[in-house]
Amino acid sequence: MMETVIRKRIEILADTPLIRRVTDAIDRAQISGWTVLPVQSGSGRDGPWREERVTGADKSLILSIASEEKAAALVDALSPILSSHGLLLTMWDVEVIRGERF
Amino acid sequence: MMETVIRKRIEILADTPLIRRVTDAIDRAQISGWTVLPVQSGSGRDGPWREERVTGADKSLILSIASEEKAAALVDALSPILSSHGLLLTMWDVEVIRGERF
Amino acid sequence: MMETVIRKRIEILADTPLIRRVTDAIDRAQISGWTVLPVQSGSGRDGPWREERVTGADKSLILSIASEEKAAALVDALSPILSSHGLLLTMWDVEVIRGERF
Amino acid sequence: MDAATIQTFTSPVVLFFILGLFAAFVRSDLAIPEALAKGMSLYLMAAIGLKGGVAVAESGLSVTIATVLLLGIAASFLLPLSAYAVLKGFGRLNRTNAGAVAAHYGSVSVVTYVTAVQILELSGLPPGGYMVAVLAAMETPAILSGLLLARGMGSNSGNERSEMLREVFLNASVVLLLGSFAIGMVAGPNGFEEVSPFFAAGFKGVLCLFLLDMGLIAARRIMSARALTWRLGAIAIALPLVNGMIGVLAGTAIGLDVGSAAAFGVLCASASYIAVPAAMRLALPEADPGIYLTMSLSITFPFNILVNIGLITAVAVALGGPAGISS
Amino acid sequence: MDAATIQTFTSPVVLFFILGLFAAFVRSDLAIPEALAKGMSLYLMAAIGLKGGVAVAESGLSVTIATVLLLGIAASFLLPLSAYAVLKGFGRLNRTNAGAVAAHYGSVSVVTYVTAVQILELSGLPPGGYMVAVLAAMETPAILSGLLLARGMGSNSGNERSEMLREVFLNASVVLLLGSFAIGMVAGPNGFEEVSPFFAAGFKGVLCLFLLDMGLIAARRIMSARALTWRLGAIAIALPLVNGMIGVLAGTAIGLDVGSAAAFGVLCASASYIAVPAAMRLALPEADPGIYLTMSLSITFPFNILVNIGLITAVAVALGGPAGISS
Amino acid sequence: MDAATIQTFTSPVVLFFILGLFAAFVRSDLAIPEALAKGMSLYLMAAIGLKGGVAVAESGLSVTIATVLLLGIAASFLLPLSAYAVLKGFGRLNRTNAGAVAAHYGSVSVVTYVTAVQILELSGLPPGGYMVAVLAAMETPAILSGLLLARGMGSNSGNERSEMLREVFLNASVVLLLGSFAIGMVAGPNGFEEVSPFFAAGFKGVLCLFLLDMGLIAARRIMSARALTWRLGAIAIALPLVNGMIGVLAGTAIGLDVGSAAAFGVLCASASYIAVPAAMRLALPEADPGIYLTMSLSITFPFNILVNIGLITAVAVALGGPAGISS
Ligand SMILES: Nc1ncnc2c1ncn2[C@@H]1O[C@H](COP(=O)(O)O)[C@@H](O)[C@H]1O
Ligand SMILES: Nc1ncnc2c1ncn2[C@@H]1O[C@H](COP(=O)(O)O)[C@@H](O)[C@H]1O
Ligand SMILES: Nc1ncnc2c1ncn2[C@@H]1O[C@H](COP(=O)(O)O)[C@@H](O)[C@H]1O
Ligand code: NA
Ligand code: NA
Ligand code: NA
Repeated sequence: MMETVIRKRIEILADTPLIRRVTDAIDRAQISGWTVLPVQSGSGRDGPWREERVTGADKSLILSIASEEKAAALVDALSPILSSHGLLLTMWDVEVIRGERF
Repeated sequence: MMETVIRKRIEILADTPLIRRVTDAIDRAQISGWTVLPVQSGSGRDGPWREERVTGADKSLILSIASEEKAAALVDALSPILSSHGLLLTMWDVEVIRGERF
Repeated sequence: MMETVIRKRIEILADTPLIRRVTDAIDRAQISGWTVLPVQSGSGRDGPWREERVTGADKSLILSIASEEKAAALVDALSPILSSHGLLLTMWDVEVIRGERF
Repeated sequence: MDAATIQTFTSPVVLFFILGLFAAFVRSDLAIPEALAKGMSLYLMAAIGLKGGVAVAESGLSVTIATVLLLGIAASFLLPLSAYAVLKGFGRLNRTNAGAVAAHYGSVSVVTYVTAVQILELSGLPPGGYMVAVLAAMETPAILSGLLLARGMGSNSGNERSEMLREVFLNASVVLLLGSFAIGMVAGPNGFEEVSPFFAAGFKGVLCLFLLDMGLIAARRIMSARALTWRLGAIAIALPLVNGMIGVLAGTAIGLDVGSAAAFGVLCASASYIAVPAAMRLALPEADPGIYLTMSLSITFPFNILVNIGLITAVAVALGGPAGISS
Repeated sequence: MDAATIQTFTSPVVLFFILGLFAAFVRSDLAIPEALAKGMSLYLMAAIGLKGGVAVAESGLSVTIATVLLLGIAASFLLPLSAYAVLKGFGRLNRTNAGAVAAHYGSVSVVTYVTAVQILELSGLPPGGYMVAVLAAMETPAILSGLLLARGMGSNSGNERSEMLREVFLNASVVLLLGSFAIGMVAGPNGFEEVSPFFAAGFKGVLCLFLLDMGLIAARRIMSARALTWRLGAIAIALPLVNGMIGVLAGTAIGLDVGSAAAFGVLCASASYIAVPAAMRLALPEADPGIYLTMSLSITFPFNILVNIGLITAVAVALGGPAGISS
Repeated sequence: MDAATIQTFTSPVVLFFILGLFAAFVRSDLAIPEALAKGMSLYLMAAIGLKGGVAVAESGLSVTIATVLLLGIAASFLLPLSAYAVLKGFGRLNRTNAGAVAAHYGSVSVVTYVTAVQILELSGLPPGGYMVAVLAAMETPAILSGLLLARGMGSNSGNERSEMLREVFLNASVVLLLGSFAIGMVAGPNGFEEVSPFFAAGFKGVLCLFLLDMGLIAARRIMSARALTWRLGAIAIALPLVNGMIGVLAGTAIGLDVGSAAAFGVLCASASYIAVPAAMRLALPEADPGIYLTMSLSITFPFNILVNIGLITAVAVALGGPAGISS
């Protein structure tokens, strides 16, 4: 089997208007890239929502693969807006192929 | 780096008409929320399918973050329909920021 | 709680025109199935892109659950195109319910 | 009928369906984004609902309408019984799958109906506007009777059953069809005029693209079908033939005009592939979509569009004769 | 006014909105794919922008236009002040939420405006084409004044503020409205003719489906609202009433014709649910969307569509009298 | 030509393209949902296919048609050769990238063609309906010749190559264009009449919104382009100029009327940004989309829409003279 390296996979759920702010932070943390996935609906403390792009009330999921240090730097960079803007951030270890890039 | 806590990330792939049944179970398990992602196509024992919302034949991915106990309770609550309704449930440990809520 | 087994969760980000090539490899590796999720935008070495299906420039995320051996076989099967076609492959261990199938 | 057949095969509506089938069979990657397909299906339902309501606002309600509504509900409830017998016997399905498939054949396909209306109008036999209400009324009784066949009475908890009923009777297409029908009745011809460039003039073009998509979906599904036997394939052709004849006869018997009798025959002949599959996922998850969707969508639907609508029209004309044409 | 009210409730446009409300209240699963809803909202903005521009190309620019533009900008900037006072006092909101809600009521709703134009045209009182430019001009000043109210001057870093301003002034709807308005002015009636089957003839039908969706969204939101008090509900009805009257009076005072004065009243009465919520997510994330979206979308929007447009029209007619009608 | 230029810049179709470019350059967040954009592109292809087929059904097939078809195939196969030489020499691209870019310039852009038809029709020079078949025929030969240039013969396994060929010749746009063309020929003017409110009347409006989106995409891409040199930028303007002239000359030489010769020039000048990029992802993944998409979509496409269509028309008129106009 090909060689793999261990990296952090970070997933951030954010209001769609905030995506740019999050991806700018990823770029500034010198992480090699990011990928945004659409989200259809959800529910949290404010009750349920559907994907209502018409009202800008929808969310997106931003996913990024980074080394442990860069991931930590990203979390620190985002910390001021994590609570205030209601971001949901999870991360875990993954094996990556072609991992040198990350 | 900000403090993180370990939580379970549960992802359930289900027929779209079944979403409500799954999210009701999540709410009943007193988990703080859930998020639904769209799915485009897939293949399993019944062969391939595409996202054919026209026939209601599509699927969605429901994702929820919960403590280990609540996750276990959810799995138990879903167990009667897991096999009968062909749900695909995976879960793993993740680090969460602002994890007190979950 | 219901019994779970440990399996690999493999996620592959690929150009949409390449999906068939990846899923064919999954089928050949005798993995029981796969699921494709849409992707909205991203950024990598070539700079940012948006979901521009009009130009075929979009990507998709292919997710598959498999046993460790089958996952390794899949990675080997994909290795010739992993770098040349710019696939991003991550994998990690997950607990699966009804895991006998995988 | 000859003329109707020719018109069927030179109408862009049907030709786009054939193009869809063809493109899928040669494995082209042609595909309609599903948000758009969903939108077109909502548009088609809103448009026929509106037009039906306007027509009834003009013609007024009559005793015939009540009769054909009742007949439709009865057909939707009863046609699954014979289907179930055939599916279990000749088709060798188990109880669950037989009940699930039977429900599809009692219910109706909106697009089959809409295509039939196009063809009937081209032949100078437009069905009555109230047939849209019949269409809506026929969508759901079959679901109940299919579930009864598959599971008998009382297998569900009362709570689950009441939730199920609500979902069935308030499913999107029933609400949209009946809602637009009511709007058409309230707004009347004057109100409709404002929106007719969108809902009337654009209708056939949208139907073309929608049928292109249906052709793609139907052909792709059958190409990847695994669970289909020749017995089931034969049933998927026999049922629309027989149900269509029953419908035309019954419709003519209660005194419908030729176009409406033919439309009623098409409703009986058609098999659902939207409301019923969704309900089956919820209520009969053990049933195999590889069977019921493939039969209704990939065999019965094309058969109805390409052959059976023409047959049913011919029979309705033969039965209704000149008298029917006058109404 | 009576006639206008009746026309309101027999117009398919309004009836589809009611159907949407109804379908959501009975918990039907009817839903418009959001890509389509987004597309329809872009279409509506492009279409009214174009039509407004063509109208101005025909009528030429006048001093009235400059006056009403300034009046609109002033209204958008100032109406949040009174709203803020009421929201903090009677409504018991904190500063952040009061500022966020106030911004919504100073800004405007494109669809409310468009629906009002339909109803005014049916009543023979079409507003001037330049009102589209007023609509665009009123979208954003309220955002600034709402932010000032919520946070005072200078709480943001200069960098963040300039980014914020860019996003506010170049948000999609402002660019599309003003851009199509400019295209309409350049292309003129001749250029518009080529595209009028799409942008003019289809308009009301698209508006029907869009309002169906808005009805669904508005009703679903209020059914799951948690943070709404009766005080806020009352304010969400009082503000459009009062702001609408202010708008009609001011519009009549500066000499607008009846239709344009009514349209200006509707702009003042309407509350944003697209541009402003998006801006609030960025600039006032602590504010609760459960409050501002529910008020503007689920209470004020339906109230305006179903009741207030009729009222405002009646007042405009009463004020403008025969003189107004002549213009 | 002067008149054509003015018409270009007062046509809403082109103005919406400019609005899209503008909105992206000022970094507005305006965006068309991509499901809708995809849908519009399918609609445009179905509509021009249909109209072309109907036109040929009316005019009949002639020897000219066969000649221009062969000429188109030859051009698509041969134009990449000169492009490749320039791209490798002056452009300093490696073999893979030069071959990939060359394939784009041999193939065609449906939307450039469609926009040219609008402008030609406004100038009273509608091209023949059969040009749609030429458009479809020119899509794919360039892919083969680009691959041969990039990789030489036989570098692929036979299996992979046959799969590749199938994908290229059955790609969505070829199937849809030729399929609708065939439908138009079968249905003829009568069959087309039923669907013409949708496919004919709505056409220019849809093209407006689609070009708005193309403007947004083209401008956003160039703003984030990293790999583009001034040499490549110059080539992306020189190639459509030269290829366009070659096309007009060849078209006039084989006796096409002025409108068709101009249309053929536009086909030669245009560069693909749909079928070819998708094929390159599969067959030449090492080639850099940052180069080929930016050149074809962000430079050549706007240059063709805003400048080159006008130039080519002028040359065709000059060459064809009064004789050409008569046909
Ligand atoms: N570190 C990363 N994390 C998440 N997604 C990435 C990352 N790097 C690249 N991508 C995705 O992979 C695509 C191709 O990347 P690249 O191969 O670097 O051009 C990008 O457009 C992103 O969508
Ligand atoms: N426990 C959870 N698991 C998954 N998604 C969640 C969870 N809690 C919240 N969310 C998502 O985060 C969004 C905002 O949550 P909240 O900040 O609680 O309003 C919700 O609408 C959900 O989409
Ligand atoms: N091994 C797998 N990995 C990822 N997704 C799967 C897998 N097996 C099945 N699926 C998904 O689950 C759906 C239902 O599978 P099945 O229950 O086998 O028919 C499929 O259509 C796939 O979308
Ligand atoms: Na039936
Ligand atoms: Na306002
Ligand atoms: Na070319």
